[in-house]
Amino acid sequence: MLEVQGLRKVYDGHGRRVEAIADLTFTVGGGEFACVVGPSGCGKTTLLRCIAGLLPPTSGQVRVAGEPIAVVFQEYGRSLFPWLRVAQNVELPLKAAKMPRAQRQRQVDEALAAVGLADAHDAYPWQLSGGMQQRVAIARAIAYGPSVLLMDEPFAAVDAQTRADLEDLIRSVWQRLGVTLLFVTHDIDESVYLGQRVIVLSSAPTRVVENIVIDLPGERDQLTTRADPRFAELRARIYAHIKKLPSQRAEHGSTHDLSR
Amino acid sequence: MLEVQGLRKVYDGHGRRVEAIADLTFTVGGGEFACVVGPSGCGKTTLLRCIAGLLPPTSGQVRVAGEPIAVVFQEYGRSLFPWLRVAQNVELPLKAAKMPRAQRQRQVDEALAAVGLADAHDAYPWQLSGGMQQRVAIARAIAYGPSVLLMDEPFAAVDAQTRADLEDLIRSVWQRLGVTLLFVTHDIDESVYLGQRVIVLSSAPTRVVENIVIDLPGERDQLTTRADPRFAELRARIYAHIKKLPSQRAEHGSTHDLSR
Amino acid sequence: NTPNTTPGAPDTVNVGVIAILDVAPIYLGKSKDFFTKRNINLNLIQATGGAAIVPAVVSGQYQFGFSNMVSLLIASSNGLPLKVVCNGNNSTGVDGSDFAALMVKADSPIKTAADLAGKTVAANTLKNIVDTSVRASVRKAGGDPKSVKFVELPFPQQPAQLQSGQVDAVFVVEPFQQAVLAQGGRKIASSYVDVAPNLVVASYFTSQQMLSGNPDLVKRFTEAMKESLAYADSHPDEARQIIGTYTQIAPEVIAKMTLPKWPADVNRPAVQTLADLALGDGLLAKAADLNALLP
Amino acid sequence: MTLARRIVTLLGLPVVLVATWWFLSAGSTDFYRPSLQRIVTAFQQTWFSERLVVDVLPSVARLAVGYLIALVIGIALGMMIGANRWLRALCEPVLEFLRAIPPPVLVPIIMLVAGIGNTTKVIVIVSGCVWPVLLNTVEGVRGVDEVLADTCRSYRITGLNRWRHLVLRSASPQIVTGARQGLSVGIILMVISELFAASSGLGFTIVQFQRGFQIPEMWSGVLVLGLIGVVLAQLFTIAERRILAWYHGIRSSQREW
Amino acid sequence: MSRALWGLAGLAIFAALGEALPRLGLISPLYAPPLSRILSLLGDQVQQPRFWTATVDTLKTWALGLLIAVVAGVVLGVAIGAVPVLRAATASTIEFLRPIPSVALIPLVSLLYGATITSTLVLVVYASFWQVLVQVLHGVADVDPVAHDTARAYRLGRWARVRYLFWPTALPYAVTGVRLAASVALILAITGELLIGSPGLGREIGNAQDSGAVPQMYALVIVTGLIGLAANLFARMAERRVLAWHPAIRGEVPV
Ligand SMILES: Nc1ncnc2c1ncn2[C@@H]1O[C@H](COP(=O)(O)OP(=O)(O)OP(=O)(O)O)[C@@H](O)[C@H]1O
Ligand SMILES: Nc1ncnc2c1ncn2[C@@H]1O[C@H](COP(=O)(O)OP(=O)(O)OP(=O)(O)O)[C@@H](O)[C@H]1O
Ligand SMILES: [Mg+2]
Ligand SMILES: [Mg+2]
Repeated sequence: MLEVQGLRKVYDGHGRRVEAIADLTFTVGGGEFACVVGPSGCGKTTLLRCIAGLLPPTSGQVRVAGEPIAVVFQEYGRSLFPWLRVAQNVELPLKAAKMPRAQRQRQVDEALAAVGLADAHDAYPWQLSGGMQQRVAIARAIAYGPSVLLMDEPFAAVDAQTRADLEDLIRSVWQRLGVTLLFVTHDIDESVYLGQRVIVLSSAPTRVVENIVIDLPGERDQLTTRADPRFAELRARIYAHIKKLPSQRAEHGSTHDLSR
Repeated sequence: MLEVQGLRKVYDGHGRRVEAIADLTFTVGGGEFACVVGPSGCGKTTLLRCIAGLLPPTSGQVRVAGEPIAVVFQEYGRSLFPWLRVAQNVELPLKAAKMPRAQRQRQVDEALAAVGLADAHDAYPWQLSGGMQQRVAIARAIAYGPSVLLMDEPFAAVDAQTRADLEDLIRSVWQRLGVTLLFVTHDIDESVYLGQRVIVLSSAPTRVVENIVIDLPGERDQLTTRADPRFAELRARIYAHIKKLPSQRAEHGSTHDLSR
Repeated sequence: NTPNTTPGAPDTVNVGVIAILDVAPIYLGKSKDFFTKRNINLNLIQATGGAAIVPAVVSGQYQFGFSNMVSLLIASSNGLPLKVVCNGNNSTGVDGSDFAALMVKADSPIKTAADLAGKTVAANTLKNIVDTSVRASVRKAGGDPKSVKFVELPFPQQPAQLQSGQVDAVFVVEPFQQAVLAQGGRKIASSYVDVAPNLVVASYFTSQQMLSGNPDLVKRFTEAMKESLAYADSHPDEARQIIGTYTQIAPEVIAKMTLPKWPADVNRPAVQTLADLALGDGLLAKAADLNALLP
Repeated sequence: MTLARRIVTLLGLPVVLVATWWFLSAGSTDFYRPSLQRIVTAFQQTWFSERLVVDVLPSVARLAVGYLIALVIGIALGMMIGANRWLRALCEPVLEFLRAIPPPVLVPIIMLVAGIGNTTKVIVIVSGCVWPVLLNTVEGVRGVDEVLADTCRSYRITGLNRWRHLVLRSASPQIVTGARQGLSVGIILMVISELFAASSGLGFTIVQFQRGFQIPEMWSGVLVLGLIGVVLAQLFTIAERRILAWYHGIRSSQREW
Repeated sequence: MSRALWGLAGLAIFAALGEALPRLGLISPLYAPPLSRILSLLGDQVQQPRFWTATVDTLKTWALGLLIAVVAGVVLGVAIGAVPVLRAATASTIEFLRPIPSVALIPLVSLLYGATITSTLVLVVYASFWQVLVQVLHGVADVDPVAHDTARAYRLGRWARVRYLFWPTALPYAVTGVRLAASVALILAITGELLIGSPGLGREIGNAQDSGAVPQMYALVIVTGLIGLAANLFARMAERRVLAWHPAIRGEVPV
């Protein structure tokens, strides 16, 4: 379980003061898959860093039931250590947690197998394509055996095809591991496709605009789910909240891709 | 006008031989807006570099009627000179072409105004967001007054909202200037939305798979055009050629976003 | 203060020397076992100049050292606890045939040291024995020593710079005297001879601590050194031969060189003259206490 | 950070170190390690006098001239060699060989050619400063971004324009790095050049003090050299901030995000 | 491979010039003897134990000084760099001490230690230490914020962060620092020997100069150049091994 209460974050320094987050309160249940969407610059990354404990909030609280927390960052290229091979990258957090060697090995193997990289153990990250690199980062998170998994726009920089594959990978991982998953994105389609719930943020000063339950079936696939009229409805509803476009237009429920 | 005939490009070196382009032949009429789509690694960048004269073809010919050619690269961050301010970046090619100062100034101002950056003259590129940087690159191309404009996945690295804006910008620029425009992308939606014609490339060994005329109305906008059933049809048709997905499904003409 | 204190075993003694012909006696003495027979295991360490040797002797790294007399006077007047143990080398005392000379180019208009007024003279080190001696020559020849300009230039570079006219005169020692002669240079004065008869150019010294801490070793070293000096002075051919072993001077040059004199005892009046000149030239802040410095 | 804290972080350690030196050396009887107080006194007597004009200024002037010449030669040659792969392969070992020769052993050789005046001293400075500048320029020119190079080609930015607007500017961070290294080498060589054939100058004076056993004066000379080093380094930093404003801008903008 | 051939060709041209210029009388052979003469003298030198003692002395001073400087520079650099408070507090002191030219210490060390290896060693260590330290500091400061966040998010402890994040990030900088330091150290080892008179090739060069033995001096100068060349080759090789993952090494971009 994950609880954010009255979170507020102000960046202050270098003669510049930015209120990245005004006041955020929401809860994500244990084992739930929640997505956070919001326009660029609304403070999604800030929120996630506060939850991960990488950044002290200005005020408010973050409570996370269950440890450990794993994080997957957007910049896979920079979050993998280029001087470590793939398997070593995945192993590192386990090593730091002083896990015995044999168990470590097993968890690394399983995690890499889960993301379809069983034969890339000895490659360096930079020898892999972008999508493969992000899969390594996901494998690292899985292997860590987290009860909470945080992802910050993890697919923003991979190409469309890979992105679809990775989305499905994430859903299957989540279903298998039963972790609490908070997924940050600015892509409305993605949030609807992936989550059980979508938390919609306003642009700065950032607040929760809506908290939509995604009542699509649990079994999803790129073709049928996205073609589902309910999908289009949900997406249009979110869209209306975010964009400053004439809202009646978006509420028609047109199915064109607005988020691109 | 732009004519590519029997183009073939083999990269040979460092003990590795890659036939990036097997045999390409196509023509783009004067003032036409053509898009080239193809899977990643099929040689789109290679093709564009051959056309721009940056790379000698292994065999075959490229004929370009009308000079000069302007190029907009994908990596906006690396194609702008970080040590020059925005206006100086736009001005540099004109200066190199020994254009008189007054005229230079005028063209720079116009171009920057056209991309909505009239007040960013004195900023350095790295002080701008990604989308703004790419707009500077576009302004530079416009100011150069080209008869042929080549663009290599110019929006691959900008976020979705900015991308939509830039797509509209490019169409309006093209309509105003009447240049011959060749636009390379791997995004099928984008190619259909933008071009008058889409040249579809196969994966390696690369050939032209199809040459589709986009018979959408000249006035396009992100909402209505993408909602147009014809748009979905065209997109599905291209999709069927590129993806190895069961083609009957795609041909249903479903409107979900396949390319993502 | 002695590195080796095992009873009965020979004392290892480090001596700082400069690889020039002046120190031939100590090398000769070593090869003649004058030191070993006094139970001294002599270890000769080459350094670039007295300025590097003095501190090493004071700090006890070297037990003895070799340095020119003016450097010792300066050090001593600045309060460094030094003690000369025996003579180093003297000028030959023969005008026109010393191991060092003030020289000019073949076609130079300068005939005597008096003509050096307003001219530039190269000296290997400034504010030391060389410029003081050259001034003495100028004074003796009736010129104005104050108007002579000095430039510091290592000996090896002097012949070439003289030849190219960068300097008007040089003061060189062997083997560079031979080099200047070979290019046609002329001697205009033997400055060391002009300072005083039998001028003490350099000497061997130790520190006061060493003297009080191990007087016996100092005594033995001094004896061996004196024997070496006497031997070298009376066997110039052997001295020439030994020079070839610790320098890289070509044999044909060694054969032609004028050697210095190697008397065993310090010529006190000459040192006094030198000290007075140094004081007059401003090298010394206050008059040197020769009793403290000399044996 | 408040101003007070800034001042403390800036001056804290230096003050502590100087104070430690002052108290540890107070009343020192060691001939070679005089008390800091005596050194400071000697400093005032020695350097606040005509010596500043007679010894310090000429040294610094020679350094400036030699350094500037080294910059010009290093950058010009470096651009040529960096842009030409064959030339680079041809020259690299020779350059590395020449660079490895310690400048002091060259002094006598240079003197044979250039005499004993200022020319030699300037050449000695050039002969040492030029290497870091040259080698860094070569590396910088090699590192020109491909996309930028393509941009220039596609916009027909060629010839002198290309050198000026692309090559020189992209190499400039590396060149500045080299220039900074060159500056410290230059100060070293300024001193070394005065150890041979000099009758004035900072290095000359310090060695005179050493030979004359004027130890506090010598220490004060070492301090003067240190101060010159610091002042020049600061001047360099100011110049660098101007020349590489764009570069530092990029770095700090990346750091913020 | 052809690169190496070009390099050899360059050396050959250089050698030919060294032979031809004095022979043609463009440089006085008295002051710059032809290369063949120098080399034949070098041949004589290498048969003398004295030459080898000197070479070994120089190499010892160089290697020992470099080692001390590198260890001290790396340890201090990582320690200072990884602790922001320390970095802020030491910045001004480092900026002050760094530009003090190492030769300024020559009179000092020769007074304090005399004409011994220690004197030269101090010079070598002082000069090369700053090269390494400053590079390592730059390197640690260059730690990628995302990588740092990753390490913190996965609860890597301080030691693990140093071992797996700070150190690898700083390593390329450190290697550059070592390469720079190696050549500075060699130059100062020989300078020190030449000016202070501590044992080594530098003193032999000084000796040859003092004896007016010009060809011998050149022979020794060539030896120092060759040592520098070898050191650089060696450093490059080491760089290739240690930094196989680094962008600059893993793919050399042709210009
Ligand atoms: N380190 C920082 N210092 C100062 N301001 C910051 C810092 N990081 C972020 N901000 C500001 O906080 C606001 C929110 O930034 P944040 O990165 O959290 O947005 P985001 O929602 O993740 O955006 P995007 O979708 O573009 O990633 C922005 O206005 C940004 O300028
Ligand atoms: N300089 C090069 N040397 C060798 N091979 C190259 C080079 N540049 C590209 N290639 C190869 O040529 C093929 C085509 O590359 P190209 O960059 O043209 O593809 P692309 O269609 O632009 O791909 P993307 O959509 O990912 O940008 C690839 O297999 C690539 O590996
Ligand atoms: Mg973000
Ligand atoms: Mg491409």
